[in-house]
Amino acid sequence: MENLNSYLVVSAILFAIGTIGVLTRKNAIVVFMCIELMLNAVNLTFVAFSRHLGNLDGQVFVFFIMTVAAAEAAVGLALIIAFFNNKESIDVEDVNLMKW
Amino acid sequence: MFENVWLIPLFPLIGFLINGLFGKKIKNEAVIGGIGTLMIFLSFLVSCGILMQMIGLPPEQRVFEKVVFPWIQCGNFKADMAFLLDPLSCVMIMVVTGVGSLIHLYSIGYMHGEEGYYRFFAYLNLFCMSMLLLVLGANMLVMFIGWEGVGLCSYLLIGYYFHKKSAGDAAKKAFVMNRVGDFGFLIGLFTLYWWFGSNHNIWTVNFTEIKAASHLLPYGGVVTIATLCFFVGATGKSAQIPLFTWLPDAMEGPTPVSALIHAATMVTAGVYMIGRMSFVFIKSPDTMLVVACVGAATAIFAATIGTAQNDIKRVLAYSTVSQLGFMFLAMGVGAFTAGIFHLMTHAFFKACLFLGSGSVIHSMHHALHKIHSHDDAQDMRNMGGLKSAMPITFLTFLVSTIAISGIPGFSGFFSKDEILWMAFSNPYHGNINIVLWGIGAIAACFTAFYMFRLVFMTFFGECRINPKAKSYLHESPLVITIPLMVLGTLAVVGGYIGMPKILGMLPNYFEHWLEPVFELATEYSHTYAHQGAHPSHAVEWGLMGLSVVIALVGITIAFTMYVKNTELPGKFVATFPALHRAVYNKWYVDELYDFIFVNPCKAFGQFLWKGFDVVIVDGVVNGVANVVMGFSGIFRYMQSGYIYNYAFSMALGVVVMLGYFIFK
Amino acid sequence: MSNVLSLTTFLPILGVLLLLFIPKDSKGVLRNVTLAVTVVTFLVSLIILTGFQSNAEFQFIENMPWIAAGPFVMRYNIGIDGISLWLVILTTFIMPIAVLSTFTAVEEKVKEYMICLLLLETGMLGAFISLDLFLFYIFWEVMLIPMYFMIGIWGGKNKIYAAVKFFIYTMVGSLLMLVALIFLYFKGLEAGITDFGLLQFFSLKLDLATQIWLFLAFAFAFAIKVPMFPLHTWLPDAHTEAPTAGSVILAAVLLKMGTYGYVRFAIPLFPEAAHKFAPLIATLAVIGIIYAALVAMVQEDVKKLVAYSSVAHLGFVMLGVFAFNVEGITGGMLQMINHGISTGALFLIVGFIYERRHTRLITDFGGLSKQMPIFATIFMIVTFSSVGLPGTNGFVGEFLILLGAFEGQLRWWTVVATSGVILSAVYMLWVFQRVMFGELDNPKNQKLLDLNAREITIMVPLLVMIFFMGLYPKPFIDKMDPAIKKLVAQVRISPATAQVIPVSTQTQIPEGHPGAQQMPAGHPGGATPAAVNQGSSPAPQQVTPAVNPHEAK
Amino acid sequence: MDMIVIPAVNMTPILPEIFLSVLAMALLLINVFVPGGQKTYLAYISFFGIVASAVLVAAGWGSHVESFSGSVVLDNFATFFKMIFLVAAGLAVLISDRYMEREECNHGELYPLILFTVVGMMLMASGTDLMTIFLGLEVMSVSLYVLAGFNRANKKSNEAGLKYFLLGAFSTGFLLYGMALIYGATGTTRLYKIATIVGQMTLPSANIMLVAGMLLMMTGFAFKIAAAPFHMWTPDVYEGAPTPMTAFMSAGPKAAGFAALLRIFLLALPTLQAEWSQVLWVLAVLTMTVGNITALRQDNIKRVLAYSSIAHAGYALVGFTAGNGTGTAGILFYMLSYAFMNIGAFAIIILVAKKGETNGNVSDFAGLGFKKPVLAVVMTLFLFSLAGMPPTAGFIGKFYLFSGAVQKGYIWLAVIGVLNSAASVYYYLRIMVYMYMKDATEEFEWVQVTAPVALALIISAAGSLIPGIIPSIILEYAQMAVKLI
Repeated sequence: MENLNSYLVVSAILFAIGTIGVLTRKNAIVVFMCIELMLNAVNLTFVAFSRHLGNLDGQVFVFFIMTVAAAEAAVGLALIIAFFNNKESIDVEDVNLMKW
Repeated sequence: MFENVWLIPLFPLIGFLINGLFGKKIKNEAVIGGIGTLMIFLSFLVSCGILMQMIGLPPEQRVFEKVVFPWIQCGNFKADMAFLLDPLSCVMIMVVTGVGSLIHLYSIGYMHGEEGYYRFFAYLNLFCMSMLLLVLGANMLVMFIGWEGVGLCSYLLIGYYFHKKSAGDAAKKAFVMNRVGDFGFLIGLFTLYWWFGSNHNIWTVNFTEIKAASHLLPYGGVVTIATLCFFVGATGKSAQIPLFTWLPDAMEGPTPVSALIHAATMVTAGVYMIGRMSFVFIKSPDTMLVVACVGAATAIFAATIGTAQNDIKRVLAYSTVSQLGFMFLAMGVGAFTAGIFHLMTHAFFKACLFLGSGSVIHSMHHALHKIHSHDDAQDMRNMGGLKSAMPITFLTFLVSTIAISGIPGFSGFFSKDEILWMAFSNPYHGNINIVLWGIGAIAACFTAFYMFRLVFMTFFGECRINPKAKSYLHESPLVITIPLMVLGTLAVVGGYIGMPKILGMLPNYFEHWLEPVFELATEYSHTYAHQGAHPSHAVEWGLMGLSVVIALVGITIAFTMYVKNTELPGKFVATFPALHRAVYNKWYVDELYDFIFVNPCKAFGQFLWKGFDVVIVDGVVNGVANVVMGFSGIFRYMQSGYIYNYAFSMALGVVVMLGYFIFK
Repeated sequence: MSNVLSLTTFLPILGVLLLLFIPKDSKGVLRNVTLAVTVVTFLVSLIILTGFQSNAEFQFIENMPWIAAGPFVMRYNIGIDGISLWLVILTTFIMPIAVLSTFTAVEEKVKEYMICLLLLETGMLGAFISLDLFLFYIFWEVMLIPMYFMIGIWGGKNKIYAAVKFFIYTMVGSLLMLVALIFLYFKGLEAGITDFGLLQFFSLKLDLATQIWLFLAFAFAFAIKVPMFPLHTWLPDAHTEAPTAGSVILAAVLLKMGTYGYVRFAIPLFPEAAHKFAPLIATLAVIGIIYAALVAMVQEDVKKLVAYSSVAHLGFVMLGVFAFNVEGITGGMLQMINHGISTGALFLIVGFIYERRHTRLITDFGGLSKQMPIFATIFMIVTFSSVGLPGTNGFVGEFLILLGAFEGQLRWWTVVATSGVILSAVYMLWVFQRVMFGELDNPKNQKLLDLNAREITIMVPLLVMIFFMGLYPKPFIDKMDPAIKKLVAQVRISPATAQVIPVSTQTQIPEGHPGAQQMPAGHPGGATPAAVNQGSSPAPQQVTPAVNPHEAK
Repeated sequence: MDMIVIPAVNMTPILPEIFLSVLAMALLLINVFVPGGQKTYLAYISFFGIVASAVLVAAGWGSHVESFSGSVVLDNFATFFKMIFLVAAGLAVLISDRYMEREECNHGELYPLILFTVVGMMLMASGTDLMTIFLGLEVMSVSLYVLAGFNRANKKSNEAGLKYFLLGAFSTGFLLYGMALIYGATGTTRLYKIATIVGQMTLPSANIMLVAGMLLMMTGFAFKIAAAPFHMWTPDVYEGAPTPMTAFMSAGPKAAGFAALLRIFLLALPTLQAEWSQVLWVLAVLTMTVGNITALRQDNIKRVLAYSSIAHAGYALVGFTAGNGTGTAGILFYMLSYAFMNIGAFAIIILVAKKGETNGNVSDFAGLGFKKPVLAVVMTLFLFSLAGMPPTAGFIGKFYLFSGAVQKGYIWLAVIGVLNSAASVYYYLRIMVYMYMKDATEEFEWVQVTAPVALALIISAAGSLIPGIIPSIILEYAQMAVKLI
C-alpha cells in the first residue's frame, strides 16, 4: 500500500490535534472528546498498519480500544457528572482544590 | 640503698593520698601536717642513705638505673618508669627533700588555721613527688611526668586561694606558660628521638642510652634545633625571657609554696634539665650561646624590675628570675657545675628569704588582722623597723641577703663568682664573653641593691605600719623559725663544698662530685672550644675583687637611698617618671603579651566561632539545606493543580524524549 | 563460649525485650533493670578481654551464612582483634556509667530512654565487631536511630534541629560509603572474592584511581563521624542538645566509629590512596586541633566547649592514625579510649551541674570549688586528663600520636599540632577557672549540693581508668600491639608507589637532614647516607616495623 | 467454508484472574442484598477471596505455562507480581472498612472494584502481548478512576477521580500510539515475536518508528508508575482519593506498571537497551529528585507520601536503568516491601485522621509517640523503611536497586540516588519529629484500632521488618522470578 504514509500522517495530525485540544480546552467534556480523538487517531494508525502488513492483529486491537474507550466514556462521564453535582461546573479550571 | 630509690617519690605520694583522700576527715592540723612533713622527711632520709652510699663508691660507679615497671612500650618506642641515680640527681634529691622537709615543717605553722589545710599538704606532697620524679627520671618521659606534674602542683598551689580571681588567673597563666615550654620540650624530644632512630636505628629517650650514643650527634644542625626546643622548655619552667612573666604572678600562692616551688626547686628544673643533657647541649655552640645570652638578659632584666617593686614577695620573685638567669648563664658558658652549684646555694638562701618574708607577712597579717586593718600585709611600704620585733627572722633574712648579694664567705659568693668568672673565661663564645660577664656583673650589682633595699625597707628605719598594729607584731613560732635558722645556716656554709680552687682553702668537692656527669660534655667541647689564652690567676683574683666591689656598691646605694636619705627614691622617681613607671610596671611585658598573644587569640577565637564556624562552615551546611528547600518551594509551586498544566508537562516530556532521539 | 561476642552484642536487645514487659510508671525498676543489663553486658565482655590472646589474628570469630542472593553474599561474620577489642570494652564500660547518670537526669519517658540506650549499645558493639562490610554498614546506620531519638526527645531547646542535622549529615556520608562499598564488592567479585568478608578485601589489589575514589567515599563518611574539620558543625549542636547520657555515649563511643572506620576499613583497604591523602587529612586534622581549640576557648556554654574540645582531640587521633606507624596508630587507638573516658567524664560533669542549676553558661557559675569540693576535685582530674597531663591517660595517647607523626612523614604537622597542647590547656583551665574558682557570688550557686554517692560512683571508675591508663598503659598497648603491627604492615606501600607518595612531603623535610649531612664521616652511621640518598626522608623506615631495637635486644 | 475453530485454551495461567473476576461479580450481586451499614461482610468475603486467590497464585510458582497463543504466560515473574498485587489489595481491603465507615461511604461496590483492579494488574503482569497488557491496564485504570473518586460526596475525592481519569486517559493515548508504532515497525503485538524481529534488525536504534513507539509506550507506563515528568497527577490524586485507595494505588498499580515495563522492555526490546536506559537514567534522576525535593515542604501527610511515592518510583527506575539481574530483582523486592511499608503507613494515617479527611497534616501527628506508643513505633518502622534505613526491607530493596546500577557502571546514578535518599530522610524524620518530639495538641482518643486494621498493621510491620533482617526469604524468589524474562 503506497499511501501508508498518508494515513500515518493523517493519524499523527489527528493525534496532535487531540493532544493540543487536551492542553487548551477548558470544558471537561471537550477535553475528554479530545482524548477520544487521540484514541481514534491511534485506531486509524492500527488499521492502516494492519492493512499495510496484511495481518489482523491491528484490527483486533482496534476493537479492544473501542470497547475500552466506551467503558472509559461511561466511567468518565459519571465522574464528570459527580463533579458537576458538587461544583455546578465542568470547567477544568475549577478542578483546583488540590495543588502544591 | 640504691635499689630503694623508688621509695623517695613514693613517700610523698603516700602522703598525698592520705591527706588528699582522708585529710578532710582527719581535721586535726597536727596530724595532717605531721604526715605531710614526715613523708618528705622519710624521703630525705632515704636520699641521705643514697648519698652516703654514693660517696662510698668510686666515681665511675656512681650511676645506677632502677626500672620500677615498664610504662609505655610501643613499636620502637620504649619508656620505662625508671629512676636514674647519679651524682647530679643525688644533689637534686638532697636539695628537694631537704629544703622540702624544712618547708613542710614551716608550713605547719604558717598555714595554721587556713581553710583547706589538708589540701595544702596534699598538694605540697604531690609536688615533692613530681619534683622527685623529674630529677630522678631515667628517661625524658619520666622526667616529663615530673616536668608537667610540678606544673600541675604549681597550678594547684598558686590557685590555692581560688576564690581570689588574681590567684586563679595567676595559676592559669603559670600552667599555660609552662605548657608553652612543654611544647618546646616535646618537640625537642621528638627531634632527638627521630634523629637517632632514623639515622642510627637507636630509638631511645633514655638518658643513659642517649649519653652512650651522643658521640653520633653532629655539632650544630639538628642538635641546635633539638636543644633550642629543649631550651624553650627550660625557659617556660625556669621563668626565663620570654616566658618569665608567670613567676611574679605566682606569688599569689601561699609563701611556703613560693619558697619551695618558685624559688628552690621547680623553677630550677630547666637548669637541671640542661645539666642532665649537657652532652647534647654542648654539641650545639649556637644553643649554648643562646642559653647564655638569654640567661644574662634575664638576669639583668628581672633585676631592674626587682628594684622598683614594693611587694616583698614580688621583689623576691624577680630576684629568683634574675638568679635563674645567672644559672642559665652558667649553663650557657659550659659551666655546668657552677650552674648546679648556684642552683643549690640559691635553693638555700632563696628559700630562706622567702620563708623569712613569709614570717614577716605572717606576723604583719596577724597584726593587721587584729586591728581589722585592710592594709596590704605584703607591701614593704607598710613595714619598716621590724628587726626588733622579729630578730630571728631578721637575722636569717640578713644572712641570706648577704649570701645572695655575693659577699665573700657566704654561699652565694662562691657560686655566683664562679659563674661570672666562667662567663668571662669560657672558651666558647669568643668576644661575647666580656659582654656576658659585664651584664652578669651589673645584674649582680642590681641584686645587691634591690635585696638590701628590701632588707632596709622591711627591717630598718622607722616602722611605717599602723601604730595600733605595732604592738601585735611578734616573732613567729618555733616551727617557723627553725627552718629559717637551718636554711640561714646553710646559706652561709653551703658554699664551702664548692669553694673555687683559686681560694685554695678547701678542695672543690662539688666539682669533683659532679665531674663524672659533665665529663663527656667537657670532652665534646674540646672539639670547637678555641684554645685562647687562659686568663691568669691574677685576672681571676681581680675579677673576684671587682665583683665584691660591685656588690658593695649596690649595697651602699641601697643604704644611701633607703636608710640614710629616704627622700632620694622619691626624687629619683620624680626625675625619671617614665623610667620608673616602666620598671614598676615590669617593662609592660604582660601588657605586651596580652596585646600580641592573648587578646588576638581570643579575638581570633571569637572570629573563628561567630564569624567562621557559624557563618561559613555551618553556613555551607545550612546553605545546602536551604538551597534544597528553595528548590522544594519552586517544585512545589510548579504543581499548579490544573489538569492542562499537568497534561502539558506530560506532552512536553514526550516531545523532548522524541526530539532527543529524532534529532540526535 | 564460642559465641560470647554475639552474646555481648545482643544482650542489650534482650534487655529491651525485658523492658517491654515493665510498666512505664515503675521508673525505678526500669532504671535498675537497664543498669543490670549493661553491667551484665560489661561482665560478659570481660570474658572476651580475658580470653583474648595477644596476637594479630581475629578472635572469637563467628561466621555464619546470612544473605545470599544475586551477586551478593553477606555473612554474619564477626570477630575482634586488638584494635576493636578495646573499643568493645570501652563501649560496655561506658554504658553502665551512662545509664547510671540518667537516674535522676531523666524523669520523663524513662522506658523509652532506656530502650534507646540499649539499642544504641547493640548498634555500637555490632559496628565494632563486624568483619563483614555489609554487616558493619547495617550496624553503622542502626546506631543513628536511637541516638537521633535521644537527642530529639530528651534534648534541649534546639533539639530537633540538632537531631535532624546529626542524622542527615551522618547519613549523607554513609550513603556515599554504601555506594563505594557496593562498587568495592563488585571489584572484589571480579577478583574472585566470594562475599563481603572484610579480610578477603585486604588482599584485593586495586589500581590507584579506583582506590582514590573509594577511599574518598569511605573517608568522607568517616570524617563526618569523627568529625573532622570542616565537617564538624553537627557535633557542637548535637552535643549541646543531647541529654547527658547521650552526650557521653556520643563522645565516648560514637565518634570513635569514625576513627575506627579509618583504622579498620579506609586505610587497610586502600593503602595507597590513604598514603596519597595523608597530607591532606593530616592538614585537616591539624587545622581541626588548632581551630577547635581556638573556638572552644571562646565558648560560653560549657557543653559546647567540651564538644569543640572533642573535635580537637579527634584531630589528634586522626593525625596519629595517618602517621602509618606503630607509635602513631597505637597512640591514636589509645587516644580514642582516652577521649572516651575523659570527654565522657567531662560531659557527665557538665551534666551534674546542669541537673543542679539548669544552665550551662559559664558566666552563671564561679567559685563552685568552695561549695562542691568533691566535684571540684573530680572536675580537676578530668580536666587535666583532657589536657593530657603526664600520669593521666590523655598524655600517653597524645604523646605517642605526636611521636609517631613526627617520626613519620608528618613532621611539620606535628609541630603545629603540638601547639594544640598549649591551647588545650588554655581553654580547659580557663573554663575550669571560671566555673570553679573565684568568688561564689551567684546566690543560686551558694546552695548547690556536692556530688552524692551515686554520682561519685559514676565517676570513680572513670577516674580509676584515667590514672590506670596513664600510669600503666602496658596491658592496653600489649593487647593491641600485634594487630597494629599487622595493620602497619598492611598499609606499607610498595617501593614503586613509595617514591610517588613522599613527593608531596619532600619539600617539607625539616632541618634534620642538613644536620645529618654535617655529621662527621667517621661516625658509624652507615644507614644515614642511605636514608639521605633515597631523598625521600626516612619514610621507608617507619613503615617497616621490623626494625625494633628493643626486640632485637 | 471456514469453521470457526475454538482453540484449545489452557485456562490455568489465568485461574486466579478468573476466580477473582467471578468473585467480584458475585459480590456485586450479593451487595444488593446486604443492607447498608453491614458492608463489612463484603470486606471479609473479599479478603478471604484474596487469600484464596493468593493460594492459587502460589500454587503456580515454578511453572511456566503459555496460553492464548502466547499472549498470556504464567511464570515466576508473573506470580511474584501477582503476589504483590494481592498483598496490596488484601491490606487495602483490611484498612478500607474502618475508613469507609468513618467517611460514610461504605458502598459495597468498593470491594468488587478492588478485585477488578487486581484482575487488571494481574493481566498486566502475565500478559505477553501488547493487547493483553493494554487490556489489563485498562481494567485496572477504569476501576481505579472509580476508586479514586469513590467518595462521591467529598469534593476532593471527586476532583481526584476526574483528574486521574482525564490524565490517565490522556496517557493511554500515548501508550496506545506507541503500541501502534511498535506494531507498525514489527508487524506483531506478541512480545516474543517483537523480540525476534527486533533482534533480526540490523540497526534497530535507527528505526525511528520503533524507537518512537518505545518512547511513547514508556510514557504511558511512566504515567502509571508516576515517573517525572509524568508524575504531576500523583500528589493531587493521592491527596484526594480515599486514603485506603491511595495506599492501594501507591503500591498496586505502581508495581503493575513496573511489571509491564519490565516485561515489555526486557522481553521484547532488550536490543534497544542502550536507548531506553538512557531515557530511564534521566527519568530516574528527575523522578527521584523532584519527588524527594518537593516532598520536603509538604504539610499534608498524604501529599508527603505521594511525593515519596514518586521518589520511590525513581529508585526503582534506577534498578530498571541497570536492567540487570540485580537491579530487576531489586525492583521486585522493592515493590513488595513498598506495598507493606507504604500501606502500613497509610493505615496509620487513616487511624490518626478524623472524619472528612481532616487531621491529615504532619503536625497532627504531634505527640502520637507517647500517647499511642505502639502505633508510633510501627509508624516509625514504616518511615524508616521508606527512608531506607537498615535493618528494614526498604534498605535491602534500595541496596539491591543501587547495586544493580553500580554493577552496570552507573555509579553517578547510584550516587544521585543515595543523595536523594539522604534528602528524603528529612521529611520522614519530620513526621517522627512531630510524633516524638512535639507535644500533643489534641488527644488521640479517636484512634481506635479495629481488628482488621490491626491485622493489616501486623502484616505490614512484619513485611517491612523481617525481609530487612533475613532478606533471603524474598530475595531468592525475586531472583528466580527475574531469571525467566
